[in-house]
Amino acid sequence: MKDHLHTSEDQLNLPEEFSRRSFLKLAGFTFAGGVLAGCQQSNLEKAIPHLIKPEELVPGVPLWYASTCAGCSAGCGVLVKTRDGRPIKLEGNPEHPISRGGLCAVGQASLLGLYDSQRLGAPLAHGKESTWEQVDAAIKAELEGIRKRNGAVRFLTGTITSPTTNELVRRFLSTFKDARHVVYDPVSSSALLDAHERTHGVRALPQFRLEKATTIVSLNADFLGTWLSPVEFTKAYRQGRSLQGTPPVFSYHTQFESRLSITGSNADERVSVSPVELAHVASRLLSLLTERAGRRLPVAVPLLDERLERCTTECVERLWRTKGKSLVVCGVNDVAIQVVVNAINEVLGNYGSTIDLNRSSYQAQGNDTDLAKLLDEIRSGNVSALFVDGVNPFYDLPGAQELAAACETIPLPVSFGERNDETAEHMHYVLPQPHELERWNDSEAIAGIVSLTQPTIQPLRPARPLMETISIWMGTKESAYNLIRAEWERSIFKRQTREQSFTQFWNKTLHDGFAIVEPKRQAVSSFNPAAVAESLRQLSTQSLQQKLFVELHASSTILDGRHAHNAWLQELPDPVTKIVWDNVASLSRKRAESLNLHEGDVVRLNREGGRVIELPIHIQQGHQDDVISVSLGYGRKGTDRFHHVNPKWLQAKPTVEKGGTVGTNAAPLLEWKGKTLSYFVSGIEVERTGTNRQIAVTQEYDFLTNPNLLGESSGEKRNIIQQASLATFVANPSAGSFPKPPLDSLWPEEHTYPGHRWGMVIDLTACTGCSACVISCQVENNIPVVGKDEVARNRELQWLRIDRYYEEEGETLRVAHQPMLCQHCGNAPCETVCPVLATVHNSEGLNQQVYNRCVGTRYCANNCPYKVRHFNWFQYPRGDEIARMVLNPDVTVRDRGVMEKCTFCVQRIQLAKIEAKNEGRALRDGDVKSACQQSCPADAIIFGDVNDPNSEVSRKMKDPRTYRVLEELGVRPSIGYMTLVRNSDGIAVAEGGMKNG
Amino acid sequence: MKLLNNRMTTVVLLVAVVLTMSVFFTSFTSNMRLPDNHQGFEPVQPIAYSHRLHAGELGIDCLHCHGGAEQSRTAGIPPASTCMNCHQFVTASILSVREEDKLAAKESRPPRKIVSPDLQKLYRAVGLNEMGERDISLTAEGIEWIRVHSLPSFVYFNHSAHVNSGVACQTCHGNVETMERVRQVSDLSMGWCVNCHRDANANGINAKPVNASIDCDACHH
Amino acid sequence: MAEILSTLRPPLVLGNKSYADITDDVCSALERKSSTGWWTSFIIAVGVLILGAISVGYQLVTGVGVWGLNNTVGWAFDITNFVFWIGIGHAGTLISAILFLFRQRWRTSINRSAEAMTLFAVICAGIFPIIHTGRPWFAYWFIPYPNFRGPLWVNFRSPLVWDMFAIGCYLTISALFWYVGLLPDLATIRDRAKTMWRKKIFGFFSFGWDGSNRTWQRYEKLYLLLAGLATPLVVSVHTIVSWDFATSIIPGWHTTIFPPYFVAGAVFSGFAMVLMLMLIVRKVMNLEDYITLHHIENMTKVIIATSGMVGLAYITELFVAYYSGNPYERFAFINRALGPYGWAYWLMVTCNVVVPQFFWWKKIRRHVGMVFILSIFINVGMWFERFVIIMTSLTRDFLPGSWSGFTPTILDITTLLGSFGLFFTLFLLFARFLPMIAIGEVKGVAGVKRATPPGAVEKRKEVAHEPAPVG
Amino acid sequence: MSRRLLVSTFAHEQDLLDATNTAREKGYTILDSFTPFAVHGLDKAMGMRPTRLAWVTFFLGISGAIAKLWFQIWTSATSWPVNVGGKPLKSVPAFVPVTFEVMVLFAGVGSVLFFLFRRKLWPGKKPRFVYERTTNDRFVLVLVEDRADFDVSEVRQLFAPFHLVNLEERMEQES
Repeated sequence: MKDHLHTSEDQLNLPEEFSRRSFLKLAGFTFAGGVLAGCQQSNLEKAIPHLIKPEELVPGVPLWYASTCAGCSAGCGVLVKTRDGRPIKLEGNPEHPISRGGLCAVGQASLLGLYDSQRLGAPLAHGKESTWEQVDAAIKAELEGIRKRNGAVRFLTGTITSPTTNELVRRFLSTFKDARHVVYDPVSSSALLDAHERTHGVRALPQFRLEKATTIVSLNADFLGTWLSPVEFTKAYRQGRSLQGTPPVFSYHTQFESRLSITGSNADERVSVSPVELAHVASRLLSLLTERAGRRLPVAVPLLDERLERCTTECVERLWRTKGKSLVVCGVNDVAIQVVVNAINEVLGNYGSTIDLNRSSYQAQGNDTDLAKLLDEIRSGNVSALFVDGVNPFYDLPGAQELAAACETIPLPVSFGERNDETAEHMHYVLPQPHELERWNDSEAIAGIVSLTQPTIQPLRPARPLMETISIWMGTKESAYNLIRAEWERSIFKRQTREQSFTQFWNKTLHDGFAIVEPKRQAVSSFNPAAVAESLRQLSTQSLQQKLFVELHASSTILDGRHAHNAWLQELPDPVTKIVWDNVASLSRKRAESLNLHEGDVVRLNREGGRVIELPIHIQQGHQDDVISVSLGYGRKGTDRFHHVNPKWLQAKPTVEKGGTVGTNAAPLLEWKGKTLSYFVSGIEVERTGTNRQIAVTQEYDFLTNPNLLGESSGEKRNIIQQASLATFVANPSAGSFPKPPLDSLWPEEHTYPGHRWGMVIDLTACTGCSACVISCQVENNIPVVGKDEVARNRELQWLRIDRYYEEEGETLRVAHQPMLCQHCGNAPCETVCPVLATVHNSEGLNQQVYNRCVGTRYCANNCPYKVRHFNWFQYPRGDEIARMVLNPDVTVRDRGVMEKCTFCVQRIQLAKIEAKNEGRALRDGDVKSACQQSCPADAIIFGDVNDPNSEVSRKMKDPRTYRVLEELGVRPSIGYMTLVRNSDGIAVAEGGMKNG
Repeated sequence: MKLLNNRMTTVVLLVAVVLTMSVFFTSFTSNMRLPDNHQGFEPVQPIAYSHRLHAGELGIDCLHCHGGAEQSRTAGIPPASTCMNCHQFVTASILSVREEDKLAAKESRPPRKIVSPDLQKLYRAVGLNEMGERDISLTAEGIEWIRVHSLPSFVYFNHSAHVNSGVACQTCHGNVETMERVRQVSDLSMGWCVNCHRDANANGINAKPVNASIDCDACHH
Repeated sequence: MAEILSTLRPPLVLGNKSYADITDDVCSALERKSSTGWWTSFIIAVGVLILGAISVGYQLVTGVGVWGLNNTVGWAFDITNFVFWIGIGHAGTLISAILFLFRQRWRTSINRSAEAMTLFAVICAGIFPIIHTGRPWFAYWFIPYPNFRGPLWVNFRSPLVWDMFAIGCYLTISALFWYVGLLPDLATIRDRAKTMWRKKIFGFFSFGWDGSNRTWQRYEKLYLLLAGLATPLVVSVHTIVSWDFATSIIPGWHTTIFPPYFVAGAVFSGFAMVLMLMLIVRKVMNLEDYITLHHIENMTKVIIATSGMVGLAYITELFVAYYSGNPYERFAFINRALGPYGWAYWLMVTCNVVVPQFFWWKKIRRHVGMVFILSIFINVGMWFERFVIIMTSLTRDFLPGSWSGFTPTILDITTLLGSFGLFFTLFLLFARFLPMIAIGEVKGVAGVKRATPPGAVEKRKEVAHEPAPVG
Repeated sequence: MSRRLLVSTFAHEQDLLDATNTAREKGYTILDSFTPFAVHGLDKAMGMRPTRLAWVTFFLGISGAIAKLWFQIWTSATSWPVNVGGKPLKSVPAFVPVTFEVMVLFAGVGSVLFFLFRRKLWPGKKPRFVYERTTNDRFVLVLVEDRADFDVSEVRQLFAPFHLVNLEERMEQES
């Protein structure tokens, strides 16, 4: 495998885009300079071929490698597209059982991390660059000493899904008397595991099978956003909500939550509750269900207020009706609630059907109890060696300062990581880790689903994976490749029977990227009701009287902060708030008014113990009044690297001040509730600072209804999103359709599309707004990052945006996500007005944008009813040479002053057509997948040839749900949208639409 | 007479103006070149590789070295290893070898190995010594060929599409097999591409009907 | 000529001048040293021009992003200025051409400077379509010239191409019209020139004009023809400019009323600008006898009329929007009046509809100061009219998700100022070096009495400086 | 051959008009008259034919329009037909504005050039007739002394009532 990756260094350090970037302007000026250009070539292009040409590698032809995504610990399968020896795109592996072809925004964007020139280039010893030999020698010596005096060795990591690494760590630690492997997740699900330890006697994270559930009740679990394994869940969620078949199998999803999450925005019924209410709702659900089951609870559960009582009883009805096919999940890191939730699922008999404890998940293994214990040990100073890998405790744990101080006493603190982060800077030794695309690795994210990670590029940094380091310290100098092979031969190979020889098994796995084997057996004991009683007692003690909470949650783009150095994700609008480059304190309008705060006012959140953070506030629809929610992951050290991510000019504001950070770290507010980390923090006082900070959002008006005279959104409603309730849909498949206006043309139909005609259908019922498509498009099409200031000026460049609309009807808030991209109109208004024929129609119905012909009058953008055209207002910086290696060589890098927009990934169309031609066959449906379609975890986007009657897209085009946005304008868009159907009976969403003249 | 003269002068003036304009225009269309029109570009390469010899006399197929042209966007410059396939044996022109043999025969000694100066460069490039023998101390350094045919970065020309639909290499590159040093024959202007496509659509390639797109995004994306 | 002499109408030229006086009055202005007044205003104008030039230069180097534009609002100050200046230009052509066709003799004393104003306004306007592009160095692609790209032509369906032709043609024709009118006067200056270089320069530019009646005959015809061509041209130009918006699809732009509405507005603003200039000129160049209150009054009357048309257009727009039943159109106008840019809308209405009503009072019509101030208001109003049209329609069109706002940057403002700098610089230079008043035409309408001195005496006086018979 | 000319100067257009009329009645050959501005009726008085400039303008305009309309149709429908916004290749209505502009341009520029050409005026040309005040306040009538019995005094008598300012004889320049 390795020698496939042999690539001449020159090619890596000399991206052709480099010259490409400077081209347009240069040409421009010489053109302007006149016609008297000489004969000889101005700057000679030196081309250097491979010296020894590996058979597979043809320059200019992409190679694909199956691998595993390391964006988070969910372990999705990816296909890595490499061109001329460098990865340029990650796409979901359709065969992979976890992600099934989907890949979230984080996964897509993790590619950029590879080309981060700020990754460590050499091991650090006491803050100074050193060599591996010296570092190894020093550490080994230290370890010897520790081994002799039986010092305590602690290995602190995040969730590690790699069986090999885990095994190696175990072996390594076993060579010490007092050694422990402590695992924690910065955004912890520990309570969920602990709860199962109490109720089922095994500390495991079950695998939730949303596809099997017809009733889903989520208590603050953002499973479509960031919770555990979003892609897997989204796929399953979609599967359980299909409109095919009569009657359609379409789950009913109730979301009890305190802030508006992506999951909540997709729920059929959304109940906003305060944390305390949440606890009580849980117990109430349990008590009502046990009553239904004809049993009684040992503890009396208090009644809820009228609103919640109604919701819960309805909820219980549904759950009971569908027991065995229902699922209750809870995202609160509180053992008591989790135990109660387990009890609920037990009563409903969901264990074994929608909850799988035998094929349990390893996607989150954090154990807060262990962590707490370790922290005590550190404070009391009896840890002699601390190894930190994959986590950043001095950043993502509360009270980082005193922790750091305590660490001074540790004789041997070592950290493994990509950069010199908050933790690393307190360590004696920092050992750089390679990027996942540079290394060998393996993963078992769900018991029995093992996948491999293989290097797809020659390492850009001389880093060394953890497993190799350990093996060196243990005296066996094995390469990661051998270690993994060995481990697989030892343990994993035996857990399957299909393949006879290990080599076959290995090669097949390597090719497919994954293999399915027997899960490790674990002793799951039957449900233990004893735990429930005292959990209920605990919950009932919580007083229902109102008080202010701060909810801390993972950022939906940079998660717990591990991706804070990723410009793509920093500029990816949050699917709900649409905020970029910042974290905010979100609160309800009511609360904001009571505090007399306005959008962007900076507040100080004081927590006793002098833990203070300052944040601008953001007024958020559907937010619970007693909760202020703050996203974790921001305020990472070194993010002032983005100071100049936006273009420099007279009135430009830097994205982040020099020495500052992007956003603010909210971790100091976290609090220990006993032995678990709590993400609901009470006892916070809010203080106005009087200052105001601009928040950069990509959507400024959030409603489908016109603003009325006072600017409130109570005006006429616009026909943009067709909506229907499941009930009305079942009655009439074209329910909620807008009036179809007569579309007569003054012109004769002169232009026919005899060959292909490309079209797209976007299913609004499927789309969750997760924004994976946005990043996928950005990577595929070389879309630059423009920085906070430019976004604030509404100059973001992402070709695909997701419009998020709110509809408020009294209590209930309805949210609709609508991906909006170039509609490739048949009668494109942009084309008629372009003076220089820079945007015209092609013979396959594409609306072409020819960058090199564009003069930049912006007339086309003005005349675009969808406003999906984006202009290069400046020469947007594209980072250093290394960062530029990520550019897709098949797509022109646009220069300043030209218009750009979605091209339906025309480069893919062209290549697919050429391939077909070369193989002498016709193009098949599915040969061309647009980047957005490929990555969509919800399969909401279908792209293809509308002229081909058998293509999926042409079938969808005929679907009664399909409509076109702004059809009445007669521009004949090539993109069809499918009615957004919600499993909410008889909601008159379709009515009240406007009649179009 | 005065009046007459005036008319004369005006006429003369007009004629002069018309002439100069037409001259300018013709010159503009004929030999004035736009920037990036490198027609006739013929750089000196680091190794004086002769296409005339290899492709012409020896009749080696273009695709033998530029195999990429069949499968890829780029035809590709062959790696030095491709050269070495033959040149690990062939170290000099047959004539000079014969010379050496004669000389050796005269001096009654075994003939020495002759290595032509350009092949010495090749050997150095792949990390052998001048005589083409292994030498651990040397490292491969590659050959910095100078690119002759280059298109603007916003143009995507795909070799495989053209080669596979029967376009002869010579159509664009001229009779390379007759060139000692490769020269850019066509002007590679957009008009040149488009008009060839139009022609192909009208008359097909070698009488075989083809669909040569003249959509912008066939080349610009 | 009788009707001019009749006492029913006030004389067009006051202080019963002789032909020589007229010549002297107009030409002496050019032969005197420039007044300090002229110098100060010139220095200010050039200063502002330089400011503008710097900001445009900076913009060309850095990118259009230095303006406050964004992805939703692709045009703002740039095109506003463009339309504004084109509009200004129109009054000049109207005065010189249309009034000529209608035999409005009072035009003669203002048409020269009005035409000059047209020329300079069109120059100011013409700059913006070029610099507003992202890559101005490719602006020449607007021109359909033979090329090596296939050949690749331009899109004759694009209003921007129409614009280019319209402005080009308009500039050329106005320039010709202006220069043809200038010919006899240049000859006059040449003939009375004292200094060597004056003789040479004006000799060169007067094309050897000698006042032969055979020339005059064709000249008159030519002038009439040019007037006849310029009249539909001026209407077509602003019609086409209005089509930039009217042929688009955006609510508030896509409306058939625009051509007449824009033309009326253009004349309206143009006259206001002419008034401003004339009021300054007649003071600075003391031409009160030629540009009389009578002229000023006439122009204010035109302003009342055009203001009425503009006002009517505003009301019609609102009604049509309501009556169309098209929700987007309807909202566009609600938003125009009550949305975030409502203030601009009401400013516009006040300046363009309310303010001109003052001209119903003769006192105000004949009060130089008042007229000056009111015409400034009108110009402000007309600039905002274009701003409102562009801004309100672009910021909030079809999909609420794409709505946005616009805040000008420093460079937006300096560029706008710069265009004024350019305009006044050019006009001041014109006032300094060329006759502000069409001497020939004014003589034609001055109504000079037939002189009756005893021929002999007259003759003897003449002989004194009679040139020696040639030949 | 060179002719003798009689140059008579007046101070008011009315005098010139009357003088010219009488001169024509008396059958004198009028070469030309020179005035500071266009004196109405003078053409008739001198018995000149009306100019045909209008026709030139007309034909130039028409030809410009036709040429441009053809060019637009040719470029967008023949030379390189492109599908622009689904509009037909020959979207004639859209071609009207430019056609009109070019028509005006041709007509305008054409007639000016034609005028200059016919009257033999060009930059830097020396004026044919030099009498410094004809561009200021003098009105000049030039008669040709082509008759054998041409008598200057007779003409002076004739013009006396018209406030004759000056009378002098000149030779027409040779060249």
